[in-house]
Amino acid sequence: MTTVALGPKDFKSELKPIWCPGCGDFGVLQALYRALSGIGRAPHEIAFVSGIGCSSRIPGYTTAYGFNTVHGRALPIAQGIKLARPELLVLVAGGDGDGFSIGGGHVAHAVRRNFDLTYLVMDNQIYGLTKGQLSPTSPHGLETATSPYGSLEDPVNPLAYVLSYGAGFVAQGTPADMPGLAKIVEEAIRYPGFAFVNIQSPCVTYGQEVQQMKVHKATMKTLASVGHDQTDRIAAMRLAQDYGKALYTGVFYRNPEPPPTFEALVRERQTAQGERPAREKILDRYLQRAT
Amino acid sequence: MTTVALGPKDFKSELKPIWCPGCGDFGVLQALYRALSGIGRAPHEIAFVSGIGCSSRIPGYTTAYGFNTVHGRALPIAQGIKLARPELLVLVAGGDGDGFSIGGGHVAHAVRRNFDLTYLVMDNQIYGLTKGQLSPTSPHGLETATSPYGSLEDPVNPLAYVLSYGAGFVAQGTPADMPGLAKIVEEAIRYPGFAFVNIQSPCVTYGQEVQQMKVHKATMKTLASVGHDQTDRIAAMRLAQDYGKALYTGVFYRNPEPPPTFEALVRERQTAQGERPAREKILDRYLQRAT
Amino acid sequence: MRAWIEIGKETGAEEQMAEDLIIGMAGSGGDGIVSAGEALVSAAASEGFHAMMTKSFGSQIRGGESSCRVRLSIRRLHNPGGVLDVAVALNWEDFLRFGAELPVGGDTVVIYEEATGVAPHEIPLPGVLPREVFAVPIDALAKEAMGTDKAKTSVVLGLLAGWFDIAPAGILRGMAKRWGKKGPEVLSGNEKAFALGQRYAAEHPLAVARKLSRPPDERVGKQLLLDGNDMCAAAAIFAGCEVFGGYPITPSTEVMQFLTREIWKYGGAVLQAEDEIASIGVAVGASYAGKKAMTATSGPGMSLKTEILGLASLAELPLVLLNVQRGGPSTGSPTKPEQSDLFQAAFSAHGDVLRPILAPTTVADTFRVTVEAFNLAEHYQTPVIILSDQEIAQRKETVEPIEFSRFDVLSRREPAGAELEHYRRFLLTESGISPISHPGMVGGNYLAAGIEHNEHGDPTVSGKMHALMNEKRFRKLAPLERRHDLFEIVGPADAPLGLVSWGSNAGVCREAMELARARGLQVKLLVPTLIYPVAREVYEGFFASVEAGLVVEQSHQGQLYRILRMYVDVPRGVTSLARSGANPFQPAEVAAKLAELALGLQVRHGRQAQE
Amino acid sequence: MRAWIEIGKETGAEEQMAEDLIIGMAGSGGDGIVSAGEALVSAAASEGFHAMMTKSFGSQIRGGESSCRVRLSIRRLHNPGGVLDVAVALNWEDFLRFGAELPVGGDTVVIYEEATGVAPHEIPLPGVLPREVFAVPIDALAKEAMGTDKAKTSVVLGLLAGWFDIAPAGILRGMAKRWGKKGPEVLSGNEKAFALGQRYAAEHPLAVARKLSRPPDERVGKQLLLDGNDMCAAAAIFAGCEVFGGYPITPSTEVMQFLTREIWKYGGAVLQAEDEIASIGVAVGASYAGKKAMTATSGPGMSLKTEILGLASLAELPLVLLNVQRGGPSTGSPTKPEQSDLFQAAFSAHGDVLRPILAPTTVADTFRVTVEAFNLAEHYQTPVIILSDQEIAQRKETVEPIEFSRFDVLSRREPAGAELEHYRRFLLTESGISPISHPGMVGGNYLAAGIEHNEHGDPTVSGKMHALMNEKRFRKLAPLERRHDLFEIVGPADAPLGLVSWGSNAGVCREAMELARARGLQVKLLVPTLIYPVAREVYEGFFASVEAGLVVEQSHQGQLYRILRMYVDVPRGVTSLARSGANPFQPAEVAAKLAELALGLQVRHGRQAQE
Ligand SMILES: Cc1ncc(C[n+]2csc(CCOP(=O)(O)OP(=O)(O)O)c2C)c(N)n1
Ligand SMILES: Cc1ncc(C[n+]2csc(CCOP(=O)(O)OP(=O)(O)O)c2C)c(N)n1
Ligand code: SF4
Ligand code: SF4
Ligand SMILES: [Mg+2]
Ligand SMILES: [Mg+2]
Repeated sequence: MTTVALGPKDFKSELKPIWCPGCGDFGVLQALYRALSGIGRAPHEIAFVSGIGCSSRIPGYTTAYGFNTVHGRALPIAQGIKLARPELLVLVAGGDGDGFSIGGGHVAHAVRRNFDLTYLVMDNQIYGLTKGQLSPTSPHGLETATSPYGSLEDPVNPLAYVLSYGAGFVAQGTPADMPGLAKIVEEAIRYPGFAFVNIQSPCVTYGQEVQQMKVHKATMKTLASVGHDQTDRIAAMRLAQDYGKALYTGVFYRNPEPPPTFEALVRERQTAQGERPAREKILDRYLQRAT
Repeated sequence: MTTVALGPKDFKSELKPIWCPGCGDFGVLQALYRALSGIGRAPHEIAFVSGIGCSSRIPGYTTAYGFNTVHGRALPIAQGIKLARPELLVLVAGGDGDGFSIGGGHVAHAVRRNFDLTYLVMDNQIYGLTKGQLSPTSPHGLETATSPYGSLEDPVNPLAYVLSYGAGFVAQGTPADMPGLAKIVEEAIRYPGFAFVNIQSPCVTYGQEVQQMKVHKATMKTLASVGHDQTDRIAAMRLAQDYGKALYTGVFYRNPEPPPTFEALVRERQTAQGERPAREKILDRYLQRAT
Repeated sequence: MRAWIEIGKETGAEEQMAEDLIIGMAGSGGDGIVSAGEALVSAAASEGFHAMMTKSFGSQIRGGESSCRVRLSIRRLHNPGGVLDVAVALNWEDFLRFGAELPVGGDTVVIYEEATGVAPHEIPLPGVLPREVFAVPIDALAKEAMGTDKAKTSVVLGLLAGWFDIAPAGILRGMAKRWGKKGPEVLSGNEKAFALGQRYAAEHPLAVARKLSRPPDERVGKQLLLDGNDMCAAAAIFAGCEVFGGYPITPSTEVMQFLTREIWKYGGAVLQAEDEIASIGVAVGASYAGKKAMTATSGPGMSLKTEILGLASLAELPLVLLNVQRGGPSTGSPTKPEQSDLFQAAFSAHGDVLRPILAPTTVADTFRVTVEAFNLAEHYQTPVIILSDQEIAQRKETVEPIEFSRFDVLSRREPAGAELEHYRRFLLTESGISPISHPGMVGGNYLAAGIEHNEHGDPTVSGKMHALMNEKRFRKLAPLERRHDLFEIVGPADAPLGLVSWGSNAGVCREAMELARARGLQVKLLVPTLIYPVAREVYEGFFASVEAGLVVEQSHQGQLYRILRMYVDVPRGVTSLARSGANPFQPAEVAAKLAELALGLQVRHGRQAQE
Repeated sequence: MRAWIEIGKETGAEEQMAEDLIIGMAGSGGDGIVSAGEALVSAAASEGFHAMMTKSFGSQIRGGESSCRVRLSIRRLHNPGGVLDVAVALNWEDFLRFGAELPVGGDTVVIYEEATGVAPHEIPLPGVLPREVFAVPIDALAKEAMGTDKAKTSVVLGLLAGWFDIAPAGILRGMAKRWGKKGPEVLSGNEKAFALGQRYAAEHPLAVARKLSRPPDERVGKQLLLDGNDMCAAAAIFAGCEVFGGYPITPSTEVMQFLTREIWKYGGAVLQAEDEIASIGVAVGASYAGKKAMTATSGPGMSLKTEILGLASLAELPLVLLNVQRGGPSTGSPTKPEQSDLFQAAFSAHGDVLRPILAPTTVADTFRVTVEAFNLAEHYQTPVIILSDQEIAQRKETVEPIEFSRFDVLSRREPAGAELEHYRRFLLTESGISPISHPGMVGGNYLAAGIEHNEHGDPTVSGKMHALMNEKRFRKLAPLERRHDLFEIVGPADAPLGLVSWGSNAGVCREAMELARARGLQVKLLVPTLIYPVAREVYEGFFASVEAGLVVEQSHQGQLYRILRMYVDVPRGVTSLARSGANPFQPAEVAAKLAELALGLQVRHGRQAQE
């Protein structure tokens, strides 16, 4: 692991984002560049994994190793990377649909395994890339391309879910406060274990009126300003219930005593097995000795 | 909907269970027969859906319409049945692996849609049918066929998860108290909305010592006995944290004001669309009139 | 088939009447080039033209390049055509991005934005210099009409109406409808832009004027105009579909979007599930419950649906699954058409499985094919896959009004009377079809399962029973191979040249065949609606006279060709003409290949070609 | 090949020496019939016999019926054999449940539990009355020895050792190992039971005594004994696999179970994921990170892995995927073998995809095939599927010690030096193989994606680039078709009769061929290790002399036969001999079909058969 002095621009690739002008994901990208420049890991030491969606395009806009995988499967693939090369900094990103609809089944398991991953969800409460269908975080009643008369179901609550899965780091941000978001992302990366940041990232083309940058600017409230204690999981749970009603930014929960990561336990197990035998010994136990 | 007087035996099919002698699932089956006889719906009005696993064999042992589907997909299939025929009583059952590992991604969505389904998970903290591998509810450190040196991850907490998904009915039982379990299952069926019962059903062949019937009998504690208020979601959440430590039985949470079910909203929408047009009208809007 | 009819000689005027006109336009997302195409095509449709429009985009959601291709004709259209008659470029960069999708030839009339600063003789088209090139101040005219560049679309429409006499009245009616809502200023601004465009055309006549022939009056106001996805959804409702389980994916999402607007009226419901596995699960559940059910997706979703698709086959549940093919593998090219999911459709589930695959060839055809899919699914208690593709699904096409009475709608065979006394769900009947009950039916109770079962549905490990049930599941579909009505053969029965094509490419081959026959080649064409199982008899009959030929399709591997070989002794002279998606075949190209084959035959036979 | 050598005539004693002995045993789960088989086979293996054992169970986890088939020989074994030489039934109900899996003939020595109360001439075997039938008080002897029926297994072993002289010393050694741990009483009780069994046999001699010939001394103590799943896992470690992503499923779970015991020692790791999608995701992630990775499953899991499998193809990531085939479709028959997932292996992913498929034919062969799979995956940067089946995976077999030095272990070609200056991950090289970097490598940074890409890995919607990349992905695998070493041809090159078979059925065909040739038929056999892509050249060479023949496999559709037809002009006389799983082919049956074919040829040629 090399530590180098890098600026935000060192993480910017030559690929031009194809997001709609004004899309919140631009701000997320800026925040990420900034956060990474604070971390000090070189781009080649970073693996940046995503699913499919507008938001999932983000790895390509960085100079890191990127893997724009398939819809909903970024987390398992990221875990494979981390298992293979624990020395890498592994980031995961995607949309609300990618993460909590099709990919929803992987979140709990990524959390409970506790790999040192940072998972950024760009939550715009809509399916952007496919042009405006219902997303799992779309509020009840929302009219979209697939709910012309309003949605019939209650939304997912990403914050509450991930907290109840036992994650060690759960935060929320918005590109409406880019520097604040950059700080949150940096903290998430620094947390030694699974870290989740829900980013309220407006979709200017298909998103709701109330989910636009202007509204965010007017309504967002830092958790610090409401006197929240980051180490209080119960209080975090309570505040998380306001998802969709209030826009809190900052860290909901940070485990003050991070438990060992999965990769640390793996390393321990490998070491416990003692010296590496020759691969040719692998069949020895099957020898049918006559004595 | 016919209401008829039926006894437990009316729900018992001719198929002989192939569970290991002493398996907890026998008790679950008995409890179910009993609960159903209290409900009064005829077997042909019941659709009983399961995934794959020892526990998922259960529909075949009843006289209801059964659908032993594929691993982890019982909930979506059950929702399809309920959507097609809301008048049916639809039961869903399966194992801890079926429900919270491979099927884990479907649970949150079934809950938030709030179909009137009853979901029974026979949680034995192990993969029974495949002969003793790690399950998502296996405790950290458990040695199994796939974790000979102990598991490295924290277990899933079915009770806490389903509560945080916002379910209207969450309970737990054990066949060690069969009549108690029957009552809980009956209540779950009667709840008008998504109801979840986690059943601690011992696997005598691959299960842990501490998860056997005898131990259950000695350690189980009814929620009533600890003075729990079924309508208190926060208290339920707190008690649910003891999953894996204490064996509470009874109803953790029952929404005193059940919201409308998905099928009710669908019916409402269908009605709101007014009189049924002739199917031949379906293309009218595409006519390119010259005026 | 295209033809410029030279009428100048007779009238003395330098003018051609066109029976068929292909217009390609490209610009960047905000330019409204696709709206222009839509206005054009619906105006033309209302005036009785046969019309077809395809769109193509870059990968941006907004902005980025976009294009459309509009084909208008007084004759029935089978495909969006090859080389453009008219090309409109709002800027060259975007236009060029579409490459082979917008081919320009020497006869193409090229119209482009003057503000690009490119001189007419320097337009950046590789290898061609069209004879008629117009640099038009489109932007300036729009600003003149409206004060902003918002009316560019209307200027373009005016130019096209002016030069080619395309449905000006219809266009104006469409503009009134579209812009009227936005207030009188907007409408009049656009009308003015349209007029400026027309005037510009009048003032800059073509060297050889080309006017579009008019369709007969009785066609006016009688056509439908829609795309394949809407047609499929409409047909599903007509066929009695009551439950749709879906998950958005390009280019199939519009099917769900249509149904979620309409299905409630018919007592049905749509559920947008959390993923494709759940969405097929919902459909299978509904089918088990006795209702007609459907799911729709594209490649990646197909891959996810594989497991439950196998369950539906084993549990013998009716189900219609639409795959709107796009470029693969993996995420591939989501906005481009390809025909490369055929192998998957036929073979994706594990174990020995057979399920029918149908493919529509046009938007109109999609109605028939969808109704047939439901009928087969219900009658044979099997999943049926409809393999559409991005082109058919998203292209708009004029369609004659549908005679609904011509379509039978079938339902599954339920058990009754004595059959319910000792009901055996999987009764080994001679036909292989066993009466199917559903929850709610007294006496029909049974266990459905993915585990191999005996006649009652009870699980079994017996190899003998497994063999019997496999045999039953294949036997019941055997009659399909004799469904000659699911194949269309065009051309002389004894032709030595044969073409086979399917899906959207069949339309290209229809035109190719007409071209070839016009040149005197003896060709026939086979277009299967039933793609799989392979109807041996039909193909053997078709190939009997064929000495050389082509199986034409849009996939790298030539998947239909390979699948035919599995079951049919394809004549050696019949080869695969196949290439990857978004590199469309042109009728002329296929016709040229046929001519080559004919030459080869002559050489082989050592005698002169037949007339 | 089996043969009773009649030596009675020479020695004067009524005795036969057997070179090969097939014993089938069945009982209910608690009876320990499978442990008996295991004891037998490991005793025999340690004494130098070639040995093979298959197990078969009902669907119960515990209790229910269970059976095993043990084959011992002084010659190399290729399959578990057909009709039993010895049948042991602890009760008839359970025995009969196995039907064709335990076929009894007139020469079979039948041993059964006397307490069943069935008279020897009334044993319930349909259509056969074996000449030698013994009702033995097995239960009573066990109780006599131990006081309980726990020692039934040892009685059975005693009987077999007594009657057939099978490795008594080895059995006793095994018993000491197994029971010694449980204390001296348990051991001596079992020893006594064994002795009682032997004595019973001595007191009730066979009408024609049959003793098993002994293998040469130099084989003693030199063999390995293991099953295909363990062999595959061991080979994966040898080949350098460092990450395994898995999810339990019968009959593949033992691969994960082996690795999770062993892999840590070699610096690797196993992750049991939440489902099959995640497990292949983990493997693909690890491969992207530059490590050799693997996943294993059976049919239903394969179906779920489809989407990410396609991603690995498009992103050109090495990956080994083991499918231990069981009876399909859907959940099917999880504990039974079948070869019906070949279509799926070849064609499941959407889009145009090509990935190599390899199939082992025996446990020993599984080593070579697995190492080859890793080599192909790494060299060609592609997923490779190993198609094993329940029989190979779970049968135990003696294997000669492996000469590890004979195996090359390949790794992927990484970029270096100048290649990293303007690194292009998907460089369009002549071979189609582009150097591949991984995170952590300076200068190798690129974007991997499921979206179609250009040479740099950047997303593209260009149809032209898509065609180039498809072409590259197929081109790189073209050399595979010339890998003659991945095909075994046995028999005379000019034989007019040809057999093709694969996987576990290849062993049946080997023996069938020997039988047929012993009867003077001119037959050759082709066994492919590389199942797909189809190596046209190899098959055309093989078929050149073939006028009639069979492609033998265990699937309803005859999937290999169909796939061969796709790419090869299979001679008309070569047909498919195929049937559903758990209805195993017998060597004699295949040989008889060959004889029929030979007759057909003679008729056709209108002349006498060749010698
Ligand atoms: C398996 C699969 N299903 C569906 C799709 C189509 N699809 C692409 S992105 C997407 C959802 C996008 O929504 P989200 O994840 O919220 O990302 P956003 O575009 O809003 O950033 C869908 C359904 C796909 N590519 N693959
Ligand atoms: C797609 C798929 N993956 C894996 C399996 C194998 N399998 C069958 S049951 C099972 C898990 C059983 O555990 P659980 O759900 O807890 O049920 P139990 O047997 O313990 O009652 C597994 C992994 C399968 N049948 N299908
Ligand atoms: S559609 Fe929405 S999420 Fe996608 S790029 Fe545009 S604004 Fe952003
Ligand atoms: S293995 Fe366990 S869960 Fe399965 S039947 Fe036996 S005791 Fe029950
Ligand atoms: Mg979104
Ligand atoms: Mg379990």
